[in-house]
Amino acid sequence: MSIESGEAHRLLWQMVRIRRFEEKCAELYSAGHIRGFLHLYIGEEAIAAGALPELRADDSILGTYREHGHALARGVPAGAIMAEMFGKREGCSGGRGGSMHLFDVSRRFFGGNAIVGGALPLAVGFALAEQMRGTDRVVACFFGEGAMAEGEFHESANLAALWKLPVMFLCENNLYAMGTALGRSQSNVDLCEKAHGYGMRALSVDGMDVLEVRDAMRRAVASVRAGEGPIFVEFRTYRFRAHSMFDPELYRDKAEVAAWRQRCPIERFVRTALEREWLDDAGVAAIESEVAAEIDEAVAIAHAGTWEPLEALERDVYVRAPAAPAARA
Amino acid sequence: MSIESGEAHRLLWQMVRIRRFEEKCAELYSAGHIRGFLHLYIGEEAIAAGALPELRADDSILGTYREHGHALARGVPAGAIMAEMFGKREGCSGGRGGSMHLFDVSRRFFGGNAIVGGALPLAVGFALAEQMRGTDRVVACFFGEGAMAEGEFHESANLAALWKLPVMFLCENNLYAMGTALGRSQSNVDLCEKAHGYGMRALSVDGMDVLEVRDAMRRAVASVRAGEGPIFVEFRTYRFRAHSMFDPELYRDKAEVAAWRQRCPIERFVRTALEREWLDDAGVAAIESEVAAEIDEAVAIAHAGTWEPLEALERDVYVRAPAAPAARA
Amino acid sequence: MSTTIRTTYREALRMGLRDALARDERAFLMGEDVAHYGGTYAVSKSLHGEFGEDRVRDTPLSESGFVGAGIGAAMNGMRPIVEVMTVNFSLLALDQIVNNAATLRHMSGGQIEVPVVIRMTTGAGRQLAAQHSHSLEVWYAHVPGLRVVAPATLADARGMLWTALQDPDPVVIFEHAMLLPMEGELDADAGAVDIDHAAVRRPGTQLSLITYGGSLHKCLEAAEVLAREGVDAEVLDLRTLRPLDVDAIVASVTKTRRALVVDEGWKTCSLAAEIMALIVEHAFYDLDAPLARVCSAEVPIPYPKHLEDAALPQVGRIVAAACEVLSR
Amino acid sequence: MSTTIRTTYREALRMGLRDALARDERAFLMGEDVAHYGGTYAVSKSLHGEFGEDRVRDTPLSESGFVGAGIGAAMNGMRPIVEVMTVNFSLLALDQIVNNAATLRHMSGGQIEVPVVIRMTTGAGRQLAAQHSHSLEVWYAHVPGLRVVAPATLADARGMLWTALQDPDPVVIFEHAMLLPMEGELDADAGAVDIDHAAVRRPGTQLSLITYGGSLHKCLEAAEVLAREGVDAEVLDLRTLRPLDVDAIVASVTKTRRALVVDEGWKTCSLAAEIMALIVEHAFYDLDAPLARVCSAEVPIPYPKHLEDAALPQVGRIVAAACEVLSR
Ligand SMILES: Cc1ncc(C[n+]2csc(CCOP(=O)(O)OP(=O)(O)O)c2C)c(N)n1
Ligand SMILES: Cc1ncc(C[n+]2csc(CCOP(=O)(O)OP(=O)(O)O)c2C)c(N)n1
Ligand SMILES: [Mg+2]
Ligand SMILES: [Mg+2]
Repeated sequence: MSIESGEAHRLLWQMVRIRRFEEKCAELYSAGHIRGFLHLYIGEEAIAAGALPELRADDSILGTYREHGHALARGVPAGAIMAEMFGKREGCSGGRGGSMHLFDVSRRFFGGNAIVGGALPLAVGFALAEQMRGTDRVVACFFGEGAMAEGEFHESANLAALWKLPVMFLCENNLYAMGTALGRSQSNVDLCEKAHGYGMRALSVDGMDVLEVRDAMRRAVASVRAGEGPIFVEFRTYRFRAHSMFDPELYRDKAEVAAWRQRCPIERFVRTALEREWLDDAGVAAIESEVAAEIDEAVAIAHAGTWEPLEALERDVYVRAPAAPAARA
Repeated sequence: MSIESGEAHRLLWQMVRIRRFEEKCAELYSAGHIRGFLHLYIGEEAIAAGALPELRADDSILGTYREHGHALARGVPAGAIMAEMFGKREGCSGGRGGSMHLFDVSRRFFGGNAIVGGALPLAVGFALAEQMRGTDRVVACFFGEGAMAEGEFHESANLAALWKLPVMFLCENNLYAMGTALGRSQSNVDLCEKAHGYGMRALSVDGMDVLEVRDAMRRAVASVRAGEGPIFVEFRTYRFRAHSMFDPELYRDKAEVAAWRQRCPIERFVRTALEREWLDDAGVAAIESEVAAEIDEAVAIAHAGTWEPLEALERDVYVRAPAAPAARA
Repeated sequence: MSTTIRTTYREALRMGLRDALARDERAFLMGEDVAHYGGTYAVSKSLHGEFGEDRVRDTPLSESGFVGAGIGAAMNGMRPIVEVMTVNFSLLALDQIVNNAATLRHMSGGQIEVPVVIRMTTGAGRQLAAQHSHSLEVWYAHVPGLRVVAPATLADARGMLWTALQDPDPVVIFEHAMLLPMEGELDADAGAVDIDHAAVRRPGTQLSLITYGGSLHKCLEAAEVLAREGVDAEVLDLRTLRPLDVDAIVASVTKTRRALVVDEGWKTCSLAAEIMALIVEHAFYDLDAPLARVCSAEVPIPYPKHLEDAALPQVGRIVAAACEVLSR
Repeated sequence: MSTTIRTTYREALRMGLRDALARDERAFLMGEDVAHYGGTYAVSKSLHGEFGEDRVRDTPLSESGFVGAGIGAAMNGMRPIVEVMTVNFSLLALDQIVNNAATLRHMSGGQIEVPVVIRMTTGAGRQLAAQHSHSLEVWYAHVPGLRVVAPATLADARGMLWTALQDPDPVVIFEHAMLLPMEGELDADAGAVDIDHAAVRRPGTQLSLITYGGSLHKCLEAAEVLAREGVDAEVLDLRTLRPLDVDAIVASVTKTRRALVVDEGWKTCSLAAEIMALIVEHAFYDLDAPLARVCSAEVPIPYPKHLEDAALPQVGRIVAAACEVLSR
């Protein structure tokens, strides 16, 4: 694994940003500023941080309800994301979506889908549009391993492979779908073998190693961009926190969680970076304080944000507003 | 391939029955006695004729809208089937279903489903019920290769394999789904490989050879009954006729059809049976006339059948009929 | 003066498709058997020869997958026309239509546009039995974010697609299977039609027959029968099922003071119920008699002709119900 | 005399499940995260410990697959209770529910029985935004062959499942998410309840508030407010959404002569519209004022609390609408 000057810094910075941002979210959830469902990405940061920089500005990204990390790594401003979680109009979805529905079309972040598997057919369509226009843009679709049981995964994988579309199926296999362990939801836990059933190229990557993620993603993007058709990538990972803020975590051992925490992508990368002298302690500390400042600012933006007026409730349902019935005496 | 005395006769008789029955259906369709959609099985008879005798009376069968052959081979009386196609109350579904919806619960024929893939989840549930009760009954579900693109196939295959249910996924691969050739609907045309993606056992069989069908089915049934979990069987076959009575057949070459017709399962079996002296010419002729008589009788039953009175229209929607609102002055 | 041509509803639909594909290179047609088979109902016949397999694209049997792909392609700048073979199979695609197509604009704060058109055949009448005879327009008409239209004339069959494709929001078009062979005259240069307003297909003064789609022609026939009995019925074709043209409904009922709604959907929770509710909300004091509706019987549509006929709205039932509303 | 216990709607649902599993060995509960996770809404918590993983069975994320499997198991002699986590995800299973569960008895000429119970959480109010806040009861209430019930009280939460399991036909149970923590008294020996009839939850003489599910309690509160203003409102809890108890609706309206329907579904083509249509059909001449409805705003439900509140029926809006009906 080669690493250019500055890249180690950027990778660590991104992971730390995501981690600290989400820790703050958890706090703000408890304080009642964030509501609804909140799904934390903590433990999985290496994937978003390693994968997203490999995409171009004109590529498209689709994700799930566990998408704060992807939005941040794509460059959606932390303040806009935090304001969205507060439900403020300054949020990246105008406050309408909340944590599960982050969007930023200017960055081609087609974000947050809260229906498991629901973004997969969309990604196929995005890629079909690129293919029909003859561009070399790719479409990256993130989803959890739980989504692979859904019929929509199957239909999308087949369509993409059949039509050789430039779509990347990026599976974040954190071993659980809510409380359901992979082995209790999939008859075959070798996810790459499933992809092969569609004649799709597939690879499996250590999702706790940001450099491995980066390298695999780089190669995968290049091949898709070169017209080799869709690819399936499994990122083996783990979420350190509960599924959502409501989850009592009855379904997994504390010991299992602890073991995975040993593989924390941030600590691991810090160790490597210090060992190899890509970074020094001061550099790491600087990242932490830079991130802390950014997050403070994001929270301030969110607090300072404004509420959409009630009159706007019915806006943006249609572009051409339906005519209201004429008033009658 | 061994064949017991009488079995050759039964196999040929069943195939001829199906063929002649359907030829008659086509005629009666043109004459306007049969209406709606009519999907003929002609060319594929070896599958139903070879496979169904391998099931026990207490096993369950589910199929598609192309299920006349299966119903006949399961022992549903030809008269009841024909009457059903006429829409008469003497039909096996009381006339309500027509060609696409043949049912005979007394023979555990849960028949005709006109939603492609729609019976697959049901079959999983049938098998789950057997497993929970601890029986050794199996569930046989027939479907076309076109159904394998549906999400419901994927979900059903995974559930069956995950829970090791006694269900047989019996795929009649006649190479076309309406006008869509397999290669234009599946990224991977090796259907068994798809089954392997679920960790499911799979085999592929020449569906034009009734003995091969019988043998494969015998082994497959035995393994499922023995608790080895679900199995996928591909029967390679071809429909000689149009998809339905509306199909102008623009999508395939006459030469291709002609080539497959050379492999007619009936002619082929007759040749073998005569060669090996399982049957003689007189025996074959006797089958034809026996079948002709049966079909004449079936048509007579259908003609003689009665129409359900209009008052019965709303019957059988619920068992406990909803109370009609009280009449008011 | 414009010349007219003699044609059918099926051909008018095909002209609409051809127009669309010729006019806008972002447009493409996608669905099961739209290309090589020639379209289940022969609507798209020959188009893949004219425009190529890329733009008239057969899909596998994957309703959720290819409808979702159409939505995604629309989000990414294309103008997909997705054909779901029939409304019966659209149940498999409802998640995509409701949770994505209808929702994304609002949920993204107005950022995302979904200019997809989804066409599907609807209705019963050909003895296709319980799984192939639904009229679920009302379900779609319930969903904010969708426009829903139902062409019942040749001009609408040809022109609604054009207008729908210009709409930046998702539009669902319901084409009634029984209308396909319907013949009539059509302006040779017929083009886009308004999809915001209902249309009075027969003016009248004593009773409003309010309907849409396949039932329009039954209502027109019923109005003829009623005319012979001295009743002057107006026939209002809703055309657009969402958003409903409340003003047109109210205007008609205010004039006639009596209304009968005819809708091929099952009666309970039907679109007819919504029309009745709207009239009660907006024109209660203008009514001289209770409103009534003729809908389909509440059964999975049975196969035999006599039962299918009995299950569906028919001219006789419409006339009888009209007479009741008129207390005659 | 029967003793009562203090409990919650959530626990009452769990008691109902426990009863069912204990009473009938053919019964089993199946759905996403019903076992190890303890149920998304903690309804089935601890049951898999009591009854084993076979009978409280986690499924993969495969709504169509496992709902269909429940239907198949019911056809084959079991009494499955299928939990669809929320109604939002049931869109993925509609094909199985409509084309199979609702249809098979009729289409098979009465041979096939589908005694499945499908439970799902419904409703908004927890800021879960556009894809998790649907109230699609009206879609299910449209389908012949289904029974649809909506428990709004502890007794119904506990007892409707029992009755539903005795029904030879498919029953869909809608449990409103906002009611789960609701506390109250319940008969210690509460059991099966009738699922054929609506219930007057508050008798009154001047106005009928007709509602169901999560909106019942808002209506009861509104009735209290109205009472303070001297209006005696009746509150009718529909309980069963299909088949509707027309007689109870008509009886109430005939007495009060005015009605307001409150329904958390989107307004257009709502269940509220059907209630209004029924009243117009059956009690038009008994009405002293136009009917009215309070429904959800026609938007995908937005995330922020103030907008979500504004989108949903609220006590204030109900009272205001009631005053309009009463012309006060
Ligand atoms: C269609 C659908 N079914 C169920 C749910 C409820 N749900 C939300 S997240 C989730 C688990 C998804 O697991 P996975 O795909 O592995 O993603 P992860 O949460 O682990 O990132 C479930 C069941 C949903 N949102 N959509
Ligand atoms: C869900 C659904 N989509 C589309 C159809 C229309 N349709 C009926 S049969 C058929 C082709 C099915 O092909 P296959 O599964 O290979 O079976 P075959 O007809 O070849 O026996 C299609 C598209 C349907 N009935 N159901
Ligand atoms: Mg997961
Ligand atoms: Mg086929």
